[in-house]
Amino acid sequence: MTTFALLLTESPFASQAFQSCLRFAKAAVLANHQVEHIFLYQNAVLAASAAIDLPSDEPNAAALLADFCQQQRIPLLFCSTAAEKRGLSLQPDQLNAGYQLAGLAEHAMRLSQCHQLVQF
Amino acid sequence: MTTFALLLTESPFASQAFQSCLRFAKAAVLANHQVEHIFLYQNAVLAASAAIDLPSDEPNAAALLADFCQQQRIPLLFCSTAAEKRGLSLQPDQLNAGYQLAGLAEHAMRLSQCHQLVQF
Amino acid sequence: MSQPTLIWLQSSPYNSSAAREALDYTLALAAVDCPVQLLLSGPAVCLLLPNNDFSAALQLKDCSKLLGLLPLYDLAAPLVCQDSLHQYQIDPKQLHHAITRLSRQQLAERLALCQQVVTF
Amino acid sequence: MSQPTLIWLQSSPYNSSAAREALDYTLALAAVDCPVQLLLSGPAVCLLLPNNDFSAALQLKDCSKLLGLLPLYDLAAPLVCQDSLHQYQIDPKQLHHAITRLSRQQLAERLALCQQVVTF
Amino acid sequence: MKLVHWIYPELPAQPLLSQLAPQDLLLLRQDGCYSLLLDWPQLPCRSLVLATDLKARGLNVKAAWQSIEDSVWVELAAQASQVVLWPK
Amino acid sequence: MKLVHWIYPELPAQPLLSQLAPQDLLLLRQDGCYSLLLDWPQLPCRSLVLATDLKARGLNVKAAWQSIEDSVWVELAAQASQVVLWPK
Repeated sequence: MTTFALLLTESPFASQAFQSCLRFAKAAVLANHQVEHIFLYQNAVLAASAAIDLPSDEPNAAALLADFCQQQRIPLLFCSTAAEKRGLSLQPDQLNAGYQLAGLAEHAMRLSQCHQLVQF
Repeated sequence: MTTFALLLTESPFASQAFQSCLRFAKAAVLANHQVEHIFLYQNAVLAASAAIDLPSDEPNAAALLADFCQQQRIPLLFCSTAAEKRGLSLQPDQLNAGYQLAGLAEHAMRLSQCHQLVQF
Repeated sequence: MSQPTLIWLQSSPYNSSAAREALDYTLALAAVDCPVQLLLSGPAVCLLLPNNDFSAALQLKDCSKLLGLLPLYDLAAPLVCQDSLHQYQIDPKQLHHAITRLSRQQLAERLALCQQVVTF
Repeated sequence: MSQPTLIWLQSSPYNSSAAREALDYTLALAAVDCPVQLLLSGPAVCLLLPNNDFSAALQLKDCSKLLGLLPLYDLAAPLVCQDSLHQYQIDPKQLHHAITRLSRQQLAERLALCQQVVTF
Repeated sequence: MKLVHWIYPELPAQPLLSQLAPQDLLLLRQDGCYSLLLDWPQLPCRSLVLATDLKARGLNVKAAWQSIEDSVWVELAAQASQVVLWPK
Repeated sequence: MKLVHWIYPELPAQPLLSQLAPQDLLLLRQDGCYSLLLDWPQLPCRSLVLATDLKARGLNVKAAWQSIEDSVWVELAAQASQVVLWPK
């Protein structure tokens, strides 16, 4: 069994990064590997906003990833500093369910428990 | 006298686009040209969030641009669709002073009044 | 000012929101009767490839469908860089969308006819 | 797991937030005693240029100052691609920061020593 | 064995190719699949492309390239000495 | 006369150079100033660099390039037949 940390740095909107990460995580869980945590940095932190409003015909990659992580109890963390610089409000009621505020320090400490880091 | 429309598409954070746009707008006003409007699209819309929280040693490019535009009465518009996809809350109290919600349609109609479009 | 605004898309189709938002921008300008012309070059010509299936396989919005809307807005067929088609080995006969192929020399001439140019 | 995490910065210094956030990431890992090694290649080597003045002239956060913090966190000097220095005609003797120059072959060897690699 | 991910619809610059060793794996995914349409030089290592990303783009695998499923992707990442998202 | 902005710290691909006519202007700004350190081919048109962006980076202007102030930048943009932010 391998312990993975997954790192997202691209915006969830109209890039394929979140979808790729979700597929990797699903396949990893299915093969009995562990996804120790998923960390959102740079523009990926935008996924944590509860105010995301997409046209109805557009898949919401941020919500799909959060659903999977809740179901599998995979910590889905986003970087507070990156979020503050991008104007995300960190009030709990303005955050998407399933996304947890974290510092780079938490990511770093978790990273030392993981065999592999995969970036999308 | 030339009538300019200015277009921003990059995030205000840690890129030079907002600073360049501000310098261009200042020089244009000084030379008696008209900046008819400034339009924020793609990641540039993040500038409109009132929740932007930068380290104290970091210049706030979004605020500097808004101050200049208010002083010169230059409409500083941001694209509502691009903002909604990026999770910006469009509640008035969560928007930065000086940034006005607009559709691409308003930008398009204003564009037809302008001689030049300059993108940063 | 009946010279069209040129919307020049050169970015990768699905690694960022550029392609999606360039097409939204094009259609928004067309919707308010701004004369507008789309140009595809570089990796953006891959948007023209037939037989793709993004929605089902990747849970991703299929941007190429927006190309199909251009005629509904009475827009001219997109200009497409011939060299780029050749580079990506795309056979113009197999495309589902009408296009106007241009050599580099012809692209330069068309560019000179547009007063405003927006690049994505 | 004492193999360092390699933070590999190849992006342009000030056209996006990549350089800034790569350095923040590096320092955050170092702050919690994660072994970490910075690598600069491509346009990112321009961060090393002396005599810059971003804060006053451009109202922009000077990322290169973060390089000066590396020794304070007991981090090794950044690895720098020799070919990139040569390409940008940067004279290693004139730099304000200590660096370790590596050939492509040496870079490959260092890369093989790092278990986790994050690219910006 | 390092697993190198390439996600851009263009050929990587020479530095990538010089970093690849015979035991490494190059994997095209996301818009990197479009680069399969370009003229790749001979590679020193095995070259792979992610089947789901390839099919979604209406593309077919080419000679010298092997298409892999997500399950194989995960196993390769688990076995790799390091997984690298190669920068452009 | 078209005013072409180049903001990337690399040389533009051949297609840009083939689009430049003798009456055009190429202007380096933002991180495009770093490309002044690279070996540019001979250009068919006048080549400029924005003084403020250049100086902030601790760089000096090179032979065959002219450094301009913001006020000149604005006048050139006003007079241009079109202003283009050249894509990478």
